[in-house]
Amino acid sequence: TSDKPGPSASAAPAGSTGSEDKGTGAQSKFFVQADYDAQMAMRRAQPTGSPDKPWEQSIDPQFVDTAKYKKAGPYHLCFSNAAVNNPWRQVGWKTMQAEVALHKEITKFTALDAEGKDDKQISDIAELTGKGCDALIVSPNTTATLTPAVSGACPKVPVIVFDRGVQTDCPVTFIKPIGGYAFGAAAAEFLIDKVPPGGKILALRILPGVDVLETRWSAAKVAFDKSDLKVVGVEFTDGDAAKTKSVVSDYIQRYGKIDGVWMDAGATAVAAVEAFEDAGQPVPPINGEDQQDFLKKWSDAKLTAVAPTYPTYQWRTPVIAALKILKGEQVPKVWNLPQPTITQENLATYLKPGMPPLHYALCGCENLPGYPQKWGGTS
Amino acid sequence: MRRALPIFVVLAGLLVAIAIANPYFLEPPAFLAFVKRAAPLVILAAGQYFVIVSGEFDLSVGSLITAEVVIAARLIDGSAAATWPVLALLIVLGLLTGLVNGTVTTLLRVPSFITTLGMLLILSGAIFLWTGGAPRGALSPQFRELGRGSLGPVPWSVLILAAVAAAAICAMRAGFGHTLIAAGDNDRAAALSGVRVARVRTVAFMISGLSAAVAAILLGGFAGVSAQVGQGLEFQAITAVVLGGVALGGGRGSVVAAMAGAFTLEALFTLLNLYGISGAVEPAVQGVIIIAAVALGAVSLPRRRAAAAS
Amino acid sequence: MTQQLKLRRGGAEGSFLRRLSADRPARAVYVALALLIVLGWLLFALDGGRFLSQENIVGIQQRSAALGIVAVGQTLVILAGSLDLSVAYLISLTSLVAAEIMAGADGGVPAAVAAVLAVSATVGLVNGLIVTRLRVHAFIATLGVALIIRGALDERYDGPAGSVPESFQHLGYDRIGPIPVSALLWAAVAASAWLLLSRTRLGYRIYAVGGDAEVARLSGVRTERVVIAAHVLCSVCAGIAGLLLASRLGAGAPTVGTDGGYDLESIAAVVLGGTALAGGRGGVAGTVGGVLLLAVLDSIFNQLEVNSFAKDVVRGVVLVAALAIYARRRRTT
Amino acid sequence: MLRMTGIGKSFLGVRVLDGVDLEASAGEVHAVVGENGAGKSTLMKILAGVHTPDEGTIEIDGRSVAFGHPIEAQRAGVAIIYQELTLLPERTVAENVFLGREPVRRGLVDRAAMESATGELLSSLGEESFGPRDLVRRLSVAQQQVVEIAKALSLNARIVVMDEPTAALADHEVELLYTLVRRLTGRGIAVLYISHRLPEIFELADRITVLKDGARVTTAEASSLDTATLVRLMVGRELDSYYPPRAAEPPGEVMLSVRGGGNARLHGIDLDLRAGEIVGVAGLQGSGRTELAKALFGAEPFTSGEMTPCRPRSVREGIAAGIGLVTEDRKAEGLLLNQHVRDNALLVARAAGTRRPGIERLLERVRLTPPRPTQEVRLLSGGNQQKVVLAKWMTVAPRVLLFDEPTRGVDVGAKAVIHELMRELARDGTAILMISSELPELIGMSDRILVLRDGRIAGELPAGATEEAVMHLAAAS
Ligand SMILES: Nc1ncnc2c1ncn2[C@@H]1O[C@H](COP(=O)(O)OP(=O)(O)OP(=O)(O)O)[C@@H](O)[C@H]1O
Ligand SMILES: Nc1ncnc2c1ncn2[C@@H]1O[C@H](COP(=O)(O)OP(=O)(O)OP(=O)(O)O)[C@@H](O)[C@H]1O
Ligand SMILES: [Mg+2]
Ligand SMILES: [Mg+2]
Repeated sequence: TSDKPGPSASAAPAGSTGSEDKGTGAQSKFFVQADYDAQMAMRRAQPTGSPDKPWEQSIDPQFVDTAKYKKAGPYHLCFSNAAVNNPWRQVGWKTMQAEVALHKEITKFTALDAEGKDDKQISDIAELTGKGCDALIVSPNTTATLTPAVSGACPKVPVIVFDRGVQTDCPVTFIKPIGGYAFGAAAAEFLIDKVPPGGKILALRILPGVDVLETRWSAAKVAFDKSDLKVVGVEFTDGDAAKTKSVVSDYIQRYGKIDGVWMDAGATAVAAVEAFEDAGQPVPPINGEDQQDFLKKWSDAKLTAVAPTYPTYQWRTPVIAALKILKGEQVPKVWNLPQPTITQENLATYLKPGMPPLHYALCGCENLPGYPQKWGGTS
Repeated sequence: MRRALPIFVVLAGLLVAIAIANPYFLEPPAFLAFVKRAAPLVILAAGQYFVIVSGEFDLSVGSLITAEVVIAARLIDGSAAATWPVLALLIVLGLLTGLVNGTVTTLLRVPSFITTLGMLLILSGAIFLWTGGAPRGALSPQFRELGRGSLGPVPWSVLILAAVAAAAICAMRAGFGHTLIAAGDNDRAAALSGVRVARVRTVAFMISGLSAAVAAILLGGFAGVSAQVGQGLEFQAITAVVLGGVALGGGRGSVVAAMAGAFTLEALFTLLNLYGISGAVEPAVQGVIIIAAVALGAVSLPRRRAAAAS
Repeated sequence: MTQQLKLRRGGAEGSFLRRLSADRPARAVYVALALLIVLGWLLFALDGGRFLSQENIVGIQQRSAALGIVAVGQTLVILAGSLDLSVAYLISLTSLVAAEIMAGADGGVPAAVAAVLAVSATVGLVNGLIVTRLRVHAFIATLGVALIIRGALDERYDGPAGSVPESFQHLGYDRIGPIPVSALLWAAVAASAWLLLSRTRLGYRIYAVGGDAEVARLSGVRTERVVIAAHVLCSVCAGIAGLLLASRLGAGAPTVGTDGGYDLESIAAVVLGGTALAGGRGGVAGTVGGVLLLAVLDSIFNQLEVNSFAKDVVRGVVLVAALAIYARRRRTT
Repeated sequence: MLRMTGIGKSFLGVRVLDGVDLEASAGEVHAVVGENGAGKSTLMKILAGVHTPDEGTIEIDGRSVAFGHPIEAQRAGVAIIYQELTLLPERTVAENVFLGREPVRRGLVDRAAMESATGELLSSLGEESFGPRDLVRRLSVAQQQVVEIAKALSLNARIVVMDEPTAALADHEVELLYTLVRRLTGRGIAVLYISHRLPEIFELADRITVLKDGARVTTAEASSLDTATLVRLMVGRELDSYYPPRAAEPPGEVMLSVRGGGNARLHGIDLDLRAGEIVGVAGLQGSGRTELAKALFGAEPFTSGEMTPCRPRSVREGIAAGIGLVTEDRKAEGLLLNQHVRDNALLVARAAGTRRPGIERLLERVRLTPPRPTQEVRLLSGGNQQKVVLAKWMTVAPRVLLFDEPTRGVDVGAKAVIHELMRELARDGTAILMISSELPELIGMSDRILVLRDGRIAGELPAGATEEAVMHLAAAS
């Protein structure tokens, strides 16, 4: 006997673009021109569906038939979660649980947390496929390494993958926002627009080698290479606020003035802003993410800022998709969710006093039962 | 003191190297900024020194720091009025954690490596169980002042560091310090000479917890709430203490040297950054230097002993 | 002298039985394991599941195999009075070495296995040399080596790399009846280590050096060689775990070791099994029990869908409580 | 058979051995004597491959050898019983005996062969109280010494070194050892024998080499020397009388008294200690002498009975009640080896939180040589270490001071100093209890002697009692 999944297609990411020296370094191994082009196109495309429910919208959907999965309720949904080890996943996980609670036909919801361990998630998926689930939702910890496990589950149960993908198209649907290129490009374009030519940009990244983050930077690199800005530094911060602050202070000290800050994730944006404040300098144009602490800082300190997002409302979609599949309704093969950008104009709508500082504004959870207490907020 | 000499030579060398790369470094503002940045680790190393010299380990300080910052944020929730009571609570919590570590280690005879590893798991689990996985609330500006602000040109953290250093040196000069080292050198002999070994060790753990609380206040103040403020700090603190020539296993080394070890580590990070060695190579360089420094310390130890004996 | 010393004498019971019962903490961990299984069975029954179902048993074995292999290696170094904090990064490194050399081709498997063994043995040798020749405390030495490996990983790899041929994935996924191949691999590693410790000179000397290095040296044991050998064996175990993980992941991953927390968890499993952290006392049987205990605990947590924070709290409490009980037993006997 | 010539060795720049020659021929017992720190053990450790000499040569059977590791010396036929016990408490007797040389069959250790060989060795030593499978942890110190001897014998060596093998043995066990040594020499084995107990030397040795300050003073036929000459050679001066005179005045008030004291190992202990008096305690190994001292001190308290001024339940209570204990095992229980003399001497005062006396005067008073407070204690000789332990207690001026084997492993010169100090303390009004396995010392120093047997006081003897009387009480069944 073997629990081994079937063969998996592994696509090596490739591609690079030449660049004259803009200080941005070599292009990432993860850069794929076709994906980049597709995401750039999607940013301009109009999503289908009701704008009130962005988590049900999709861009350029190619529907697949799901009649073969149709069965009568009640349903037992299963979920293999990569981890709940950061605020983004926390907000998302709570949102997903609230979504599940909305549907009476889901009588059982089994979720296993892999705690960020690939090997545990492989075992978890194997365990869940043996538990009689009607549909399996997977949020993979890493793309390549979870592929065999997902391929193994596909023949036994309809699989819905979201957030990170897997290198097989056996899941019924793959749900994601537009993607990392769109995030990185939005922030870079904002800086190119706001920072005067020749301005010095500091790029802050969390870690090398994480696909979703690599794509963000590679899109920004493409944009900066075409601009007349100078990227004076690309630094890794480990997502640590203290380190971020130190790095930014060092750059202010070394270059006297920094004209713009690009970030691949917003968690440490406030620390970067504070570094300028502590140095007694005006805060230059900067990007963050949709976390409350940054939005509040933005509004309080009247920053020139922008916040591209990687919306947490995508955690609602897999549950909705699972029910659609089990009811035999069509779902997009790749479910591209809209990925809004918070700008000065719409900042007020996303600023939610009473929510915790690390809460993500685009949780799509405001109308879910239990809001805001379940998300740690006060009304 | 003589034993601690090498670390000061290394530290001076690193500072000179930094100054060569960045001439402004030795000017007061830049140097104070460096000391300010180093302050939390130095304080933590001072606390860890007490535990190590008494013959134990404290692996729980990193997650204690995270827990303290997260607790502070949730309890203060941006309110100025809550700041001082919460600060007091954080101190009490640090002491209490140390008390539990110390009691379990000394009375239940669990090796401190395991006691504090368990405490690490318990603290990091419990704190997020309480807040539902991510920090909530916010630190007040008053709280942040200690880590961010300054008194005239001198940052508060530098002043606090100076006070902590003075207190640590006094504690080691006092009878307590001597009995602590006695317990670390030979706990049976110390006990048979009337030293309350369990008590002084427990106090050492409490000092370590206290230092973690102070470091948490400074780190939270410096950079704000985050779920990973304390990550890896326990290993950095132990590394710093060992760099300072303090023997793991207890009984040997000075607190000043331990703090110098922390400064050295911080200077090393700064230097690596300055020379553009960051990202991938950084940990490797760090690893080589730590092994080399400790190995050299071990090799040159006999010569120093001979010098002391002649 | 005979009349005044009323010693409790061992008598002439079979030596095997005597040795098993001399290894008291190991027995304690199996008692705890049995109790936990009963508890798990009850909880599952209340929940409408079956604890001793095939899936669950397979799951427990799959979950514990990699940690189990590392922990067996860790037992050897801890018994020798040392410690290895570099195993987690080494696992990542070897998983990558394996997957990259295999590059999806069946032909690459022998070369990859050889390379992994060579790389891990080298790392073990370096650890051992730093600990013995440079006299750096194992805690610092292996932490430093871990940082160096981490640097190499960060420098070279941005994410999962290489790929493992299908034939090699049998190791990670196949099973013979209810027993996964990976569990058999673990059993083989544990059995070899047990044989090594209880029946070979090296094993005897590992206990001797861990018990008192000076005494061992004065008795004519080349202590440095023993410590180095223990480190090499421990690293080789980590390498084997890296191979196993590569076969499960289908690729090598630069974070698989650290994400799994194999450094501290393996130490936790070893001490849970009753091996003294100071060295010289304990054994592989206890470690196997310790790993199984953690795995069963995990399986129960999974069934109850306890969140990972609560798990950490329980693990921490179990660890400290177990060691407190061992310490008590040692004092009263 | 063995010839060591011009052996020199320095530790950390301190010259410990300086051009020492030593030889031994087959069937001879060659004793090496000298004060603490004279370099006896170091010389033997060089022979055993523990240390490498800085200069000099070693020849065995005319072939020059150089040992880099103890195993090489073993292979060349040198066996050594170290001064310190070198056993693993968590392993069995057999495993200890064959440590480093386990017999193998088809690659695996042959337990059966190992155990039967150990069993034979033990019975050849007349040892029946324990077997090859017992854990060493469960053996008494004397039994462990037997294991050490078995270990050395198992090597089938041609040169056997015994570094103070009798320090932990009781008298009748010492007799057994003598027989054994004679049996070895009978087989043509050369025995190098080190002891501070001079009667033993004269009993056994054919030749005697005297070391002083790392250099050889002389080598002579044992029959050509007498005790006084030997002591003069060792110390470099005449030691007129072994023991300082007893106090002239009768003992003063009762400083400590016990009625019916008992615990797990002790039963119905009645005793009074008076100011100015030295009370000796005799008994066989395991008779409970150490337990008695620890019970009086509060380290392993009495659980029943009455004691004045108070019955201490902990060490601190004992110290608070004015009781001090000079422990049997200096290194494990008495000293902080890595700390300075000063920190050791002041430890009790610091722990008790009392005022600290001037350290220099104190070190002079205990005649520490040189009286330097900043020396690390582990670098001191055994005698000097013991003086530091004494200084430690003198800082708090205890009413009662308990001495457990105060001169074990201490050379004659330092012994005399310690004896004088004990007398001085008694004269100043301290009550002293002294445990010693050396009966001449006990008889020479004590104002009266209590004899322990099986945890009970078997009887009391006045000053000047004979050794026979003491032994009779101690061993009577
Ligand atoms: N490993 C060592 N490192 C440093 N000094 C040492 C070492 N071993 C011995 N010494 C010193 O060498 C000198 C000789 O010591 P050794 O043990 O040979 O004396 P000994 O004659 O055996 O004395 P004792 O009668 O007390 O056993 C002493 O001053 C001792 O402190
Ligand atoms: N019946 C016994 N079984 C096991 N161990 C024993 C027994 N009797 C004594 N011992 C051990 O032997 C050692 C010597 O015992 P104890 O200290 O009471 O003797 P003592 O009279 O003080 O002799 P000494 O001071 O010469 O060692 C102790 O470690 C004790 O635990
Ligand atoms: Mg000696
Ligand atoms: Mg005794």
